Amino acid sequence: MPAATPKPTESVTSATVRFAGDSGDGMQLAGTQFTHTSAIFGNDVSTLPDFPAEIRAPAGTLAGVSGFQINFSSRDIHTPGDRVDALIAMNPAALKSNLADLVEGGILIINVDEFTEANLKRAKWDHNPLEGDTLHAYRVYEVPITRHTMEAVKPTGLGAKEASRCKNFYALGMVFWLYDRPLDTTLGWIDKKFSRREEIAEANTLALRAGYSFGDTAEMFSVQYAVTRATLPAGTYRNVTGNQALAMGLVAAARLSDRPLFYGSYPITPASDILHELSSYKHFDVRTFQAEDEIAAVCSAIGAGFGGALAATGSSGPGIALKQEAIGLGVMTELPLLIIDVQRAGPSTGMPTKPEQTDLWQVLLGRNGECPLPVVAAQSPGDCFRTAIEAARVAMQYMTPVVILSDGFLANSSEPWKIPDVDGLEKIEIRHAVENNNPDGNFLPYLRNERGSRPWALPGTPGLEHRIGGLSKDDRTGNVSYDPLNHEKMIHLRAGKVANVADSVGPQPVFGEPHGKLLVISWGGTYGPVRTAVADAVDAGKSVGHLHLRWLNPLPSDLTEVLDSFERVLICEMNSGQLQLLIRGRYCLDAAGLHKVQGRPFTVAEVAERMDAMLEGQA
Amino acid sequence: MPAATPKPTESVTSATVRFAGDSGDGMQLAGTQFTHTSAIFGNDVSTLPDFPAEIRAPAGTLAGVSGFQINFSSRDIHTPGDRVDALIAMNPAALKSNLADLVEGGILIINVDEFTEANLKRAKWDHNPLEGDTLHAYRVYEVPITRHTMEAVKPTGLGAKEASRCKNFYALGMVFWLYDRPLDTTLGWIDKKFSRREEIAEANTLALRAGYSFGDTAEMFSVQYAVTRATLPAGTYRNVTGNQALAMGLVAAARLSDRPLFYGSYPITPASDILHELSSYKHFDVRTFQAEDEIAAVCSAIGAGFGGALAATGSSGPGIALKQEAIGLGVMTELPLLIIDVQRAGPSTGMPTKPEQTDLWQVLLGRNGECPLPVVAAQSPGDCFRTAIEAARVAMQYMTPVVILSDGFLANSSEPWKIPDVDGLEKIEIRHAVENNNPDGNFLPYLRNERGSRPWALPGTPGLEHRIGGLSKDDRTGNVSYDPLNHEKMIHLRAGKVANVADSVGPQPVFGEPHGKLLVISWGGTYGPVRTAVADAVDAGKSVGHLHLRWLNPLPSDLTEVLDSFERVLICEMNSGQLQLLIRGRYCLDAAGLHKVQGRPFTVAEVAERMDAMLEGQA
Amino acid sequence: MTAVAPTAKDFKSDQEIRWCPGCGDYAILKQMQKVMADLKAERHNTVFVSGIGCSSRFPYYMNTYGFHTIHGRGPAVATGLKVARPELDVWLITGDGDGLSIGAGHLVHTMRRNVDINILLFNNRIYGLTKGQYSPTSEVGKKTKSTPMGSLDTPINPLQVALASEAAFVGRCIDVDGKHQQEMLKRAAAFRGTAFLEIYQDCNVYNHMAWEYATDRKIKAENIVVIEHGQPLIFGAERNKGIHLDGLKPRIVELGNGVGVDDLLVHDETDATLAYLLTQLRYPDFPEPVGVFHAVERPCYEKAVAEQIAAAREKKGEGDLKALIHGGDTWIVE
Amino acid sequence: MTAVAPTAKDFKSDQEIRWCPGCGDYAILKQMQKVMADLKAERHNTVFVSGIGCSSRFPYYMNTYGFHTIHGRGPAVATGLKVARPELDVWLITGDGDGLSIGAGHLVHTMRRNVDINILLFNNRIYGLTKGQYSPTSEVGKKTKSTPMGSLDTPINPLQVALASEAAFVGRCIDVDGKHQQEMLKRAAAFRGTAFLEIYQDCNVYNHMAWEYATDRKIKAENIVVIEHGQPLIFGAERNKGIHLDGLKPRIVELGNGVGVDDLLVHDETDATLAYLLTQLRYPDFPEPVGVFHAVERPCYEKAVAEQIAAAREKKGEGDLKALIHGGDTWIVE
Ligand SMILES: Cc1ncc(C[n+]2csc(CCOP(=O)(O)OP(=O)(O)O)c2C)c(N)n1
Ligand SMILES: Cc1ncc(C[n+]2csc(CCOP(=O)(O)OP(=O)(O)O)c2C)c(N)n1
Ligand code: SF4
Ligand code: SF4
Ligand SMILES: [Mg+2]
Ligand SMILES: [Mg+2]
Repeated sequence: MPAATPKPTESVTSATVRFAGDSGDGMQLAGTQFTHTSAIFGNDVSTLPDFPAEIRAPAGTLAGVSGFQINFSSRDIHTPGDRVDALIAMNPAALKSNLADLVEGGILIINVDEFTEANLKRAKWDHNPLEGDTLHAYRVYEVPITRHTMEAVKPTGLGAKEASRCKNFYALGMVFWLYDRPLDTTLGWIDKKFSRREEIAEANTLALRAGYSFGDTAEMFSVQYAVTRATLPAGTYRNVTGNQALAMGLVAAARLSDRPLFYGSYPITPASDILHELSSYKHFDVRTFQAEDEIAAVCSAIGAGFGGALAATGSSGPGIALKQEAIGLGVMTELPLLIIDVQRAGPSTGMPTKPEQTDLWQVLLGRNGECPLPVVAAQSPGDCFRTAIEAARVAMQYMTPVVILSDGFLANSSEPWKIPDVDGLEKIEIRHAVENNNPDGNFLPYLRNERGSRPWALPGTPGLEHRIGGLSKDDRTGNVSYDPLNHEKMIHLRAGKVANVADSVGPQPVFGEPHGKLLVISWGGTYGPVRTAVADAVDAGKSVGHLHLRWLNPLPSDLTEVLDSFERVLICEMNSGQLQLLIRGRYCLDAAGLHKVQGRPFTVAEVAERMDAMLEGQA
Repeated sequence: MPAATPKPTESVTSATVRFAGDSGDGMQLAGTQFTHTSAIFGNDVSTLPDFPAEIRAPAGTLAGVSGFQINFSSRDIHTPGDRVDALIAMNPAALKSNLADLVEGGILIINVDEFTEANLKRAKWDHNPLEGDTLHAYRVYEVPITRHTMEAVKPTGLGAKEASRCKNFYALGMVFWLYDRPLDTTLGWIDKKFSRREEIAEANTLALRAGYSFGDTAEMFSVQYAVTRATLPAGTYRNVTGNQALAMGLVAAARLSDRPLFYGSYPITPASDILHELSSYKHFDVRTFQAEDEIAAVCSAIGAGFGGALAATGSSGPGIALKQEAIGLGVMTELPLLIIDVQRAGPSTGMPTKPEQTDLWQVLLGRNGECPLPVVAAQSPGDCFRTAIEAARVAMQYMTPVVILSDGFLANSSEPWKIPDVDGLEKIEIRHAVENNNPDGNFLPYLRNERGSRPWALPGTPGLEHRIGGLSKDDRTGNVSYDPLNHEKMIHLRAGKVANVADSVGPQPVFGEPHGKLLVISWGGTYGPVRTAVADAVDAGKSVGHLHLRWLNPLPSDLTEVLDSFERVLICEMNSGQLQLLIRGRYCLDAAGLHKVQGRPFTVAEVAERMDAMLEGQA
Repeated sequence: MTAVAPTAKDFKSDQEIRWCPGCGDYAILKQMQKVMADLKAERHNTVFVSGIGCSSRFPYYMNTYGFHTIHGRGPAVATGLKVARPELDVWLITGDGDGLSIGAGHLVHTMRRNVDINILLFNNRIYGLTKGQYSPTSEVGKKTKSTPMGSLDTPINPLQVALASEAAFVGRCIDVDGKHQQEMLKRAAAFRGTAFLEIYQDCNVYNHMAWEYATDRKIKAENIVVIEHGQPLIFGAERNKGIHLDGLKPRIVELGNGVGVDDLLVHDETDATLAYLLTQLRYPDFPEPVGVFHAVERPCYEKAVAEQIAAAREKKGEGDLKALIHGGDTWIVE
Repeated sequence: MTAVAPTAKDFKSDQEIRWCPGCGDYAILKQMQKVMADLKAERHNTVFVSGIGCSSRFPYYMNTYGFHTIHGRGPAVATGLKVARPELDVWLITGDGDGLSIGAGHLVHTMRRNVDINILLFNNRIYGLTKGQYSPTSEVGKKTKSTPMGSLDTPINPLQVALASEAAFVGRCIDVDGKHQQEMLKRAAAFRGTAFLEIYQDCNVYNHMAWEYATDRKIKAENIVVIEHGQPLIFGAERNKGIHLDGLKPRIVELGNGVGVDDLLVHDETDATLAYLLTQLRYPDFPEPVGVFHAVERPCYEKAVAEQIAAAREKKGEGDLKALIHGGDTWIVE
């Protein structure tokens, strides 16, 4: 190897890197390590994992490509990046399915060893892209990653198969060098992870260092990039995915309310991980129940809620559809219940691994009868934690099912999360009924308090025996009633109670300009790209504000004033305009919509472009 | 008995009569007979049966009261009448639960024989209403109906129990006399019905004639009422309930399209009768399938549709909620399917026997993913017939699931229906694919025609073998696809296809003023009271139009112009404003709403009052 | 609460009963209230859960806690409740439609899990509440509103389904046979694990006399055989008939003429194959067994859940929220 | 259509197969394509219906008509299709989760109706597609993503469920035993009525070797007994062991030393109790039977539907639309 020559370092505020290879190539691991290192280094980070729908698609095929994208920055960031600055393509299929996202002039590191005839065919290339001008727009680095890795790990004596498995660490090493990152976090991780298999630890270490050295010494790379530390709020941070944060949020809510957590669920992508996470928290008195189907899952939670647990159920679109009848029972019986919908692309089975926001109508309006319930949407992976707590508070204090919306993107991508101070979290005060509330006779299970909420009287409490069910019930006594006016009254009482939740939610602050030309509204996972685009616009002096709605029902009580403060309104959603219809209908306001229903998040550019068009009066 | 003295006859344009008694008292039968006679006599008629939720509630209780209301007129009518002109109360419970609907000064015929201590207690009267001034506002006729009946039927030698069963015919006879109706229709019916039990026929005949004579001869009634013939369009008429008409409409659609009818359903009030009706039409090659649940019901229909049948499934709110996931499969696979929702009061189990219009959101918006489908609502019992045919035509010609909305009121109430000319019904042209549509390779199951519809290629057709399913599919080939842009494109193609249905539906005519101060919009079963109220207003020279929307999706293409032609818009619905939200949202129009969620239809007066308030600018 | 022993009346709620006069449900309700009193059940610790159907109105009439849920889903609600609150005494009331049609899947899974609840399936071989369609237990050829030419589906045998679902306790009794029913309810109440009890119930309106052969005093002795653990299967008004086993084939034999009690099949509640065989004895070919077909104790689901939680706490210590959210790699920004 | 006899290749669709390398599903697919060719099946008259799961991708790979429906609902879709089109040859592919968890109710009811379809349940004792949660057939104590401390529910035996559902044909075979599997597929194909076949299938990724005892060449002869109608139950590498029945209790015996073939249990496909007993032979206590457990012909649902229609036409004449809508009392307005 030639001696290392010092290379020039170019400073950039942020960069987006994507590792792409076969599902067997360990790309998720490489990406996660890069994320950790960058986060610990002090950047703000946002990631986007992208794995195949199939468990193990045949090696080398397009269906089998697995990718992991990291956006890291010295500024506040909210998205994993629109386009990729550096792409690592471990085989022809990875190149084929990822190339379109690489910026012009971007860095393209290719593992040439895998560009065999057979692999090119598997990836459906009709020619070898390394020849000809397919890649002329990029800065291409052809590296024999497989061969280098094998050589590097030779000293460990590992077999060919295991040796070649280390090539993700080689690639990672190269990229560490390229972005001038320290190796120690990953080295530490390797030692810990493989403490029982030293030769593997050794091999991965060797590969990592070899990749790094290659960057350092080879003639190939002419420049190194530096992304300096971001100025993030002080605190302890960790990376967290949405599903992890949601699971921890549920545990926290159970603690804060001093209730056991019951989670009834049936596996479904991309919600299953919540069940998996929670099932390992048994020492928190978490009772997970893998039901026989989604209907049993929600019904078990309703039963647990009746019994006094903090009861939750989670699923994705098709499973939520199945739960709707039972959710109606929860609304009629006014029991606390959390329903988590990790949205995925539909309709029907759709694209199970891809995110969308197309379940808003379903959760708000998709039940028989007049059946309103509060709905809150998490805005980022870490935000899932506080969303779960907030939703639990509302469910128990207002005695109502509450829907928590997440999506496949929030669920699986991670961001550095400032760990909250546990002692600072507000308790959820729950007072179960223990005494008869009716001096004149039997306990009144539907006597309401100032919130409009009925008492949560638990079986096991002497003297409060009562019966509930899905038939229309008499005000106060809860007995079955077919009285027309009582029926209507109860519909209004339940709706009023849900509307009252707005008191707990409070007004929603506008980011950027408090009034002006354009208000951009987002909800759920569209927060990131919209916030970024609006921040850029505000920086550029444009008259734009951003309103992010966490609660979709009830809407903030000050929304009319906010809407009135802007000339125009744009609502960005990963659907065909579901919130848009509701806002237009409710406020009689000609709000425009930016829609994308492709099973992938907005890019910042897409939002910015539409904003600019509206500001310029062209749309 | 004293000799009959001729009584004066008062002419009225219309009258509303209600028979009310215990479920065992045969009130539905009395009501039906009165309806038939009035219809055959030549009145326009509208009815409202009202039976208890329980199969057989304990005799004499409020829960056991069964009622049947008939509005008959010498004019065009559309509702069973807001208030009752004459009430027949067969026992204290019937009096208690029906009295509020009797107009002041109305006729109140009471079977005094049943006003025993025990019965008064069962009906929760705290005093005997026959004493004191409870009934002072009405023209009360206390008749010992039970005793008279027993006496009248004595010649037949029937036992006490069977004899007293005839008292509904005695009551009917009285009311026939009161409204000057002929007895022959009912007499003929009795003869036919009880041809095998002569003594029963005889007894009922005696009771009927005795009741009639009592009216004629007793001193009690001082006046007889005459409601002359209406001028109805010429034709052959019959009475028909909504469920009957829907069942016949499905059979007709199957005939018109030359397809076998498959109906997969699970019993539920108030939709079960459609299953019952259809199961007796086997000689029409109707294949009914009572499934193990609603999910199996809709899935069996999807399978049958895939096989080439005209496939339908029917239920009510809770069952429709359960079907939503599978309906999404129907949308994704683009198969023809009819989904009938006979709406009932919700949420949850609610009030199963009572009507509402609270499932509009659910059927339009209540599925995971972007999942649009056409929705049509029947406006009257007889209209269910044509609605079924229209929906079937759209489903098969556009290859899409279609929802037919009815409600518990339309389903069970009847109206005279002008029987259409079978030979004049337009055929539903279906052309199944029989040849490969792709010169370059395999059959393309998702190649669309000018309607945007894909071919209906049936298993069994050589050379067209293909696979469908719920995963996102490639345009044209239908193969599984995870391509983001293809996914979005398919969403737009499916939505576009549904929008195209507007071409088949055509513009919607406005009744009354074509433009002016107030447009009243109705849908489904609210047609009757709204049309009546608007007709009255127009007669009174008010500037009002009525737009009745049969198709809720797509909305008529000329709706914008219609809405623009009026200063204000009022939308009347038996829910909290479901269509109102959609119209407001879609057209950005500040439409007002009149809402009633009591499990019972609007009265004409309720609509009129609100209209007047709006016309006077007070609302 | 009350020091005085409860009476059946204490278990009557204030709600008006809304079953048809003559409905078999009344008899069952009465026995249940009696049994509750006999067992000195605590009203506040007792919960009746049900689905939808005439039978499922049962909870409204018991002065305990109650939950009238939605069609077919009672088992799931009861499971959640029991897992959340193992100390409660949970009863599930269901019908042949509720439990075996729309709810069949839930019933199967509840039984295999062996959640400690008592399931009473009121079998009237008809859909009562929806006014008379055939049910999963209706005989082939049944003419109902939805099957005017007769139903086509072979009926399900609820007890076979229970056995195939690995139910730990499987029994059968009859609405009008109060004494035997009380015994069965008490056995079910005492059993730890899912106790599944089929109750023949007369729907007076839509399927009257469906169980006539088993309830009519004049003939029932010939058509019913009461099974008891360790006892031979003897039946008949004269108690002169019995069931003998030829290999795997049951046969009716008359006692006497060289045939003795020793030749008869002896019931063994622990033998699942025998239980299965007994479920196949059906009228009119055989007398139908009533009693406990099968009873074997095995771990209860909700207990095992609690044990795992205890074990996890043992091993990891009581969960520490701070530690949990600080898990994984963390770093500090200053 | 084609005059030439079809080959297995004719039944391969053009879709890329997306199962993990080494998945047992490949073997089943191959046998099916072979069997289709052997039976000279007509591609256009054959339909594969499935639910959701790895196994349920099967229809995409068969060059016939196919319908990949939604989770658990395949039986209902197949039923509707078969009732609408009795002349089609309908196969249903399902998994242990698809068919026995979310779809258990549908499976039960389809079997009791005896719709003439063939149901293949690929049992890998795990949820494959959702990446490894325990399934209704997973053994107690199974550690999976959702049960890190082990599962608690007693597994369901698919064949017991089938028998309790009155299934007319119940069989079992193994993914890697191609010859026997072909036989079973052919028996199922020939059977008129619902043919239920459980296939032991290896999930190479999440539950590899779950069936090792039944597939490992070195030991499988000891752990599997092939059952055939009229034949004694003999097994073992040396074929020196058999199953003997002590009353209702099966026992393993060694042949020789006075124990002969005549002492062994002889299989009888028509005896439901025997079939039930055989389903209870489970590893490691017994060798597990493979073959046809039970087969009795009874009327098929879709045929009976057609017969009722024919009878109605016979009686009432071909339906007359005009007469229908003119039914009831009519009157004329002029
Ligand atoms: C989702 C849903 N589907 C259908 C119904 C209508 N329904 C109520 S009870 C019932 C069947 C009742 O039969 P069974 O369980 O045998 O009870 P029974 O009335 O005979 O006691 C049906 C179909 C419903 N309430 N909910
Ligand atoms: C309504 C619904 N719930 C859940 C899922 C997620 N899901 C897909 S397949 C599956 C289980 C698959 O297990 P199995 O049937 O055993 O098939 P295998 O993958 O093992 O072949 C689940 C839970 C879904 N697709 N739809
Ligand atoms: S319909 Fe039948 S089951 Fe229902 S209450 Fe009446 S008699 Fe009882
Ligand atoms: S996950 Fe298991 S069952 Fe699914 S394809 Fe892979 S090996 Fe086969
Ligand atoms: Mg029943
Ligand atoms: Mg499986």
